[in-house]
Amino acid sequence: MEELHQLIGRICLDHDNDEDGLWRTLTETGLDRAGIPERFGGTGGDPADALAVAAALAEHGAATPVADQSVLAGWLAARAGIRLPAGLVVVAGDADLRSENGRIHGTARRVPWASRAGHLLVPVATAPDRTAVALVRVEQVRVRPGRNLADEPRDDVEFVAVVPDESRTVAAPAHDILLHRAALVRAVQIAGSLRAVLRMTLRYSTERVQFGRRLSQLDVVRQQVALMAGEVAATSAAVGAAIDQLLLADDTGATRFAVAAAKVQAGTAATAVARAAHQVHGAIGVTREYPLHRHTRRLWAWRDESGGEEFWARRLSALVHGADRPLWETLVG
Amino acid sequence: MEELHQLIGRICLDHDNDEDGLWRTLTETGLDRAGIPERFGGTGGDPADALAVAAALAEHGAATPVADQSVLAGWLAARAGIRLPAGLVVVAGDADLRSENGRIHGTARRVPWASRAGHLLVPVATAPDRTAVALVRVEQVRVRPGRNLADEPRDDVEFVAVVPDESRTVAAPAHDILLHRAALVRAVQIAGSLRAVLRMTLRYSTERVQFGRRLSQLDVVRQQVALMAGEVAATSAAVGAAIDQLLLADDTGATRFAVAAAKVQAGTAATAVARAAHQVHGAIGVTREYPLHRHTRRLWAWRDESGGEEFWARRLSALVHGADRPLWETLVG
Amino acid sequence: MTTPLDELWRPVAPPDEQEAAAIRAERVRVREFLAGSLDRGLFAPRCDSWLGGFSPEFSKALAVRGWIGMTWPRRYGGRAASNLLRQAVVEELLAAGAPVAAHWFADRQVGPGLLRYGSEEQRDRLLPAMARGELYVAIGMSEPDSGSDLASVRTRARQVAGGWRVTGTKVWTSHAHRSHLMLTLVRTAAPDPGSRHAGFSQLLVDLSAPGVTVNPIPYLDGGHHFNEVVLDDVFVSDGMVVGTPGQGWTQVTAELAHERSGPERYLSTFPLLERMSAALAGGGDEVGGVLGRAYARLWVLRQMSTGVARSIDAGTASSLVTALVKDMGTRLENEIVDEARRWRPSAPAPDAPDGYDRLLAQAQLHAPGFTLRGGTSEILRGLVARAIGMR
Amino acid sequence: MTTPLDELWRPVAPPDEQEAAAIRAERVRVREFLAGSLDRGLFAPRCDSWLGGFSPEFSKALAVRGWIGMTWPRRYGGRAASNLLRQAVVEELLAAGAPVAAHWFADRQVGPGLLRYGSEEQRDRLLPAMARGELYVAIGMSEPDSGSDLASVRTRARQVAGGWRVTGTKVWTSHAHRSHLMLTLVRTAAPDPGSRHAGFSQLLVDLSAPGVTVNPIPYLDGGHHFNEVVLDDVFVSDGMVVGTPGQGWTQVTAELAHERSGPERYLSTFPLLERMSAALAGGGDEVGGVLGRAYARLWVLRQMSTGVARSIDAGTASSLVTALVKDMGTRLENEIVDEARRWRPSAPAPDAPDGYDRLLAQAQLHAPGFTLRGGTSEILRGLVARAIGMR
Repeated sequence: MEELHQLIGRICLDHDNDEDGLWRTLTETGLDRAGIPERFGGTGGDPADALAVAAALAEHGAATPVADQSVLAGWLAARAGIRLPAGLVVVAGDADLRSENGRIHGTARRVPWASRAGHLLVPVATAPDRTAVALVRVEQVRVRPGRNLADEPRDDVEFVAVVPDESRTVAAPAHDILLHRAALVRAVQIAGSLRAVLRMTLRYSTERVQFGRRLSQLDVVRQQVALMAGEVAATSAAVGAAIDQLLLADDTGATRFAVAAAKVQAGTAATAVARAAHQVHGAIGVTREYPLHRHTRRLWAWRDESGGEEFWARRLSALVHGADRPLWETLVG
Repeated sequence: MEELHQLIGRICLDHDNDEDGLWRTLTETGLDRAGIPERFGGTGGDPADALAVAAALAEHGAATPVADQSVLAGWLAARAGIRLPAGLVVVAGDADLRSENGRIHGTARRVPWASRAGHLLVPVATAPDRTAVALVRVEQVRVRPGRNLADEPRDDVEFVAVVPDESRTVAAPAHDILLHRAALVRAVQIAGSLRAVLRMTLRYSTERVQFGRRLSQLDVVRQQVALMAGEVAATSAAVGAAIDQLLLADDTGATRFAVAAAKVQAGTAATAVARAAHQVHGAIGVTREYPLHRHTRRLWAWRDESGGEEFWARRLSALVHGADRPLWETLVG
Repeated sequence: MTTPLDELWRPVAPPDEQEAAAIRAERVRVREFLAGSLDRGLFAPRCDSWLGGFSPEFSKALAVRGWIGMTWPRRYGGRAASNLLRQAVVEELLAAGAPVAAHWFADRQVGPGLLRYGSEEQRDRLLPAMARGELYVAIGMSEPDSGSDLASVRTRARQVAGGWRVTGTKVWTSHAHRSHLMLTLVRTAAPDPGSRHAGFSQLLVDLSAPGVTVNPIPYLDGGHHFNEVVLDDVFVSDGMVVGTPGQGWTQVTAELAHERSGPERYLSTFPLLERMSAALAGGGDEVGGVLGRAYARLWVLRQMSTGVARSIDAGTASSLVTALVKDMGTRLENEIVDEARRWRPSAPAPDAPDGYDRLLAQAQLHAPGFTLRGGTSEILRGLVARAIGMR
Repeated sequence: MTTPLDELWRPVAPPDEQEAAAIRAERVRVREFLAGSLDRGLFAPRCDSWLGGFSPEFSKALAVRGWIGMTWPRRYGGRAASNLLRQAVVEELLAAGAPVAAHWFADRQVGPGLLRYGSEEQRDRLLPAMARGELYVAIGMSEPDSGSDLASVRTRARQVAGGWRVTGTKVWTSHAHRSHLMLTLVRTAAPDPGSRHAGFSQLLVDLSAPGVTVNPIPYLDGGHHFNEVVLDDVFVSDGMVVGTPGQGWTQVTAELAHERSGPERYLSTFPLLERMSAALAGGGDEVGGVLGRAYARLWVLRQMSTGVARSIDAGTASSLVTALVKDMGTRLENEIVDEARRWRPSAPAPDAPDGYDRLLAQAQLHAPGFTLRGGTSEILRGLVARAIGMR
């Protein structure tokens, strides 16, 4: 993992502020499809590998759709038995989508990176526990570009009687599983980004001198950074535990609990750490030039994506209160 | 006001840890019945006088029923045209109380100081906008003693076919007005107590030496005490504005808004200031001997009495959303 | 026994009925003007409009109605109104998210600064143009390495015939690229190790003068309001020195202290709160409680802030209370952002089709500045601690 | 490149399936025991039961089942269990609000301290009695003027034939009035201005020895668990010195660091959370969100705390992470009190007829201690800042 982290660090450094070049190198190295079995168009490995790539890219502040492809599209394709075509493939899911006589109608809102994709993988519920997974060329749909707070593409995709290139049915309510995976992806990315923010703030505080002392010598700053460290450590621990749980079993109550808790923790930490980091940095931190915003704007965006703290906290509550055992036993798992 | 404050300070000092002596002196000086017109058994003045006495007593950490008598029982008696008998009189109100053929039934819960009272003033709704106010001797009811977090009496009072000594009907839903007055009393007391906690914490921090420095020289402590100062100042301002508003008009929307906002502020401050004060004081602050708990336990109790922050915040929201004008205009009043 | 603490709860008398009625009437005038402007599409309500909403047209329209420089004497184009009345007008404008950035610094601090320290000639020449909403003034205090520590300012002014030559660099200067003058803190004497605060002066630099270069410092979202202003041997005539050379530190400190507790310290996110209030009004008791807490806090801060305005009118203003209002107000501004996110699923984006999401995006992107500008929260609390006697 | 920060997110391998199964089985045993004890009325669940719930009977019942000193070697009455298994047992006991105060300090820190630093004779003699739940040990660290600053401890031990004579006063000593021994930090050499931490030693003082006076320090609600222990020329034999004279500071620091991240740092108010969870379960989505956040935080802290237990077993424990767990855990304990108040009208009182009100009263009255005991939050954050390289 340490080597992977360093490799990705080097790649990101080589392509600083060069999204296209970065994407090219990532596809050439196959890092964009880690964790996807080879027979489905990937480069092999398990979800933990794909998530490690996602975390490292986030930690290096890279703008890339890698995680959305490798962890989400890759998993859905494998689950449905579809081989991913070349180019970028992302999932376009939305409760608004429906299938009529094999044609897809409706609008998927705020689809990550749709405007950059060649193909979309489209899950459409056909029955309460059956999902059709369709592969659609991006030329077949209308994409209205949008963006999140970090200027990453979040595009509305309109389907009008689209006949997919390929469609396979999965015997599961795919939306729900995807939702948990998507939340875990964002939590993992947040964890990576938080680590970068902490490093950056620590470095700044030990270099910046004000009123004749380094910021890192001021007790008030020390307290703030220590609080940040707590949130960062907690998020890393939460995400690590959720991944361990996912590797153990894809879709149990314990996995759902762990993913939900990890996303709540990640969102909570994103808010607190971004605020403290800006407070310690002062004015320099809000400039376009200084790299802090590459992370804090993503933290502000990612905490809301795939369900914010409130959404997942309510799910946790429902898991606890829907279980036939005491709170404590559900918590312990 | 300054002289009143000093007078009460002297009285409290004379009767430190001597509740009975304190009460005797307060009744002898008539301070227990400030703000009640003389013809209703008081010593005259307006509600602001009674509230100033309440604030000063709270600031000096005194355990006394003065405010419950002078501001609440006094106002209700005057409103109903009942002359308060000698001895302690407090209001025993509860939605559970009902009047049948002139006899009172039901239980009033957690009545402040009932077990110390000679008489109870009992408002019972007889119609949506009519309230019977009855004067009842405490021998006529059953009192089950209880206490709040500060060990002040909060007693359940049971009425079984009680025939009051006197009963007068008021053409108003007295409960609601009383509720606002009661909230203002507790907010005023909280404001006084907060001032004492701030003084005490400031003094302690400038005297206590740790790691070779006074606590007041440590930035972390300075930040905490500054935050306390903000909450204390805000609560004093809120309570002052609410009293100004009350003197202007007893029961308008603006008065209700001000009282509700003041109680929300007072409760919020109580929590924050008590926590910070204990944190600055360390272990000495949690001992029975050190006087901090005389205030913090009352703050913890009073914030919940006559409606906590949540209760009054919801009321505020209802006032805003029930008004036929924009939020901003309601806020400005 | 009086202690410094008493300043925290010194009661301020409410305005009398006549003044209260005048304030109500003025509020109504402002509201009518704003409603009309909105109808005619003259502005879109936005968060943080005193920094982000720059509109010379709007400023001139306000000036015509007497809402710029309103506390200044009539002979300088003002209305000799009370600070309390100005406060009411500013509140109305900010609560509506109206674009007031163009004249903001001239109205809030440069004009009052000239009235306190400026020469008669300066007042005569500059204040009327400011009050007409035509003359905009930026503030040049911070420097690349100074941050909150203004005493480390290094921009130097060296005396020459008829004036001064100024060299140095100012940063974080809002709207310098569209302002006419910059009130600039400079060193007019070499640093004195024995007295960190000696040797400073305030000059009004003409931003169109030779030697002035204004470079944008793009904000984190790419927006442009901050600038770096490079002064390369810029000539400033003696007539543009504000106050007494060498007294710059005292002047700046007074300027900062008095401008801390205005409504811009608690209303930057009010347009979001209003939107939230409308969107969530039917959302159940729990959400009602959340909104009610924000209303309560805002109401309290308004009491404190108007109390300061009244005490400025009475000549008894407390820099202790102003620091508290700013600290608490800017915390509330942040809390509103947090609650707005929490209680409604949102996808904030600057160009979101939904107004809630758009206001939330503005508020979040600007939020880091709330607790930094005008003295960081930590510095303010340090001031408070000192003022109440912590040594 | 590795930095001190990496310690913050070093992954800890989860237990293997065999160990996981053993832990699950042990949890079931504890739950069955607790259910039976509750049925028989042996205890009433309470908040902060590790300080407030003193029951020799209950401690002995736990001991019989192997739940005291369980990580200690078998020859001293232990079970040679992993820290992870102990952690699971302690979690179950605290979550149930069971009275574990009597044996608490012996089990948590005195036993492990003796295993690290004690003599073979001490271990042989003392550990089995502790593991039987019969020998209770108080902790004598703080002094009237020392507070968090242990280096200012003034209790002196002077060497005499066969041992030491100890004179001084210890305060905040929980349960000294019903404990047998007190692990006492003393000066065995005069203060050395060059080395603040030199010259300390740890002694086990027999609390029934001549010269020992235990005076209650009533808690703010009148309760009695704190004591002042006055030592007046008390004889302590050489055999009761723990570790090396002069090394007391190192020993105490290690003791504090390792005992910081246990479940008692996040479960003190769990009985209240459980009650709240049951009472508010049907209370709408908003309240569900509030509860869910608390569950999430608790789950996260459990991951961190069990991670520390696993790393202690692996010999790689980080005092950085333990400090963080304590700081975050005790904040959560307080937040639970705040939320419990917020979402249900309450009238908390120690003798309230309603269980929710009663637990809330216990939690609120004990809350001030959460963020003070075992190192204040501010001190912990200072440790964290230093550990991650802030100089």
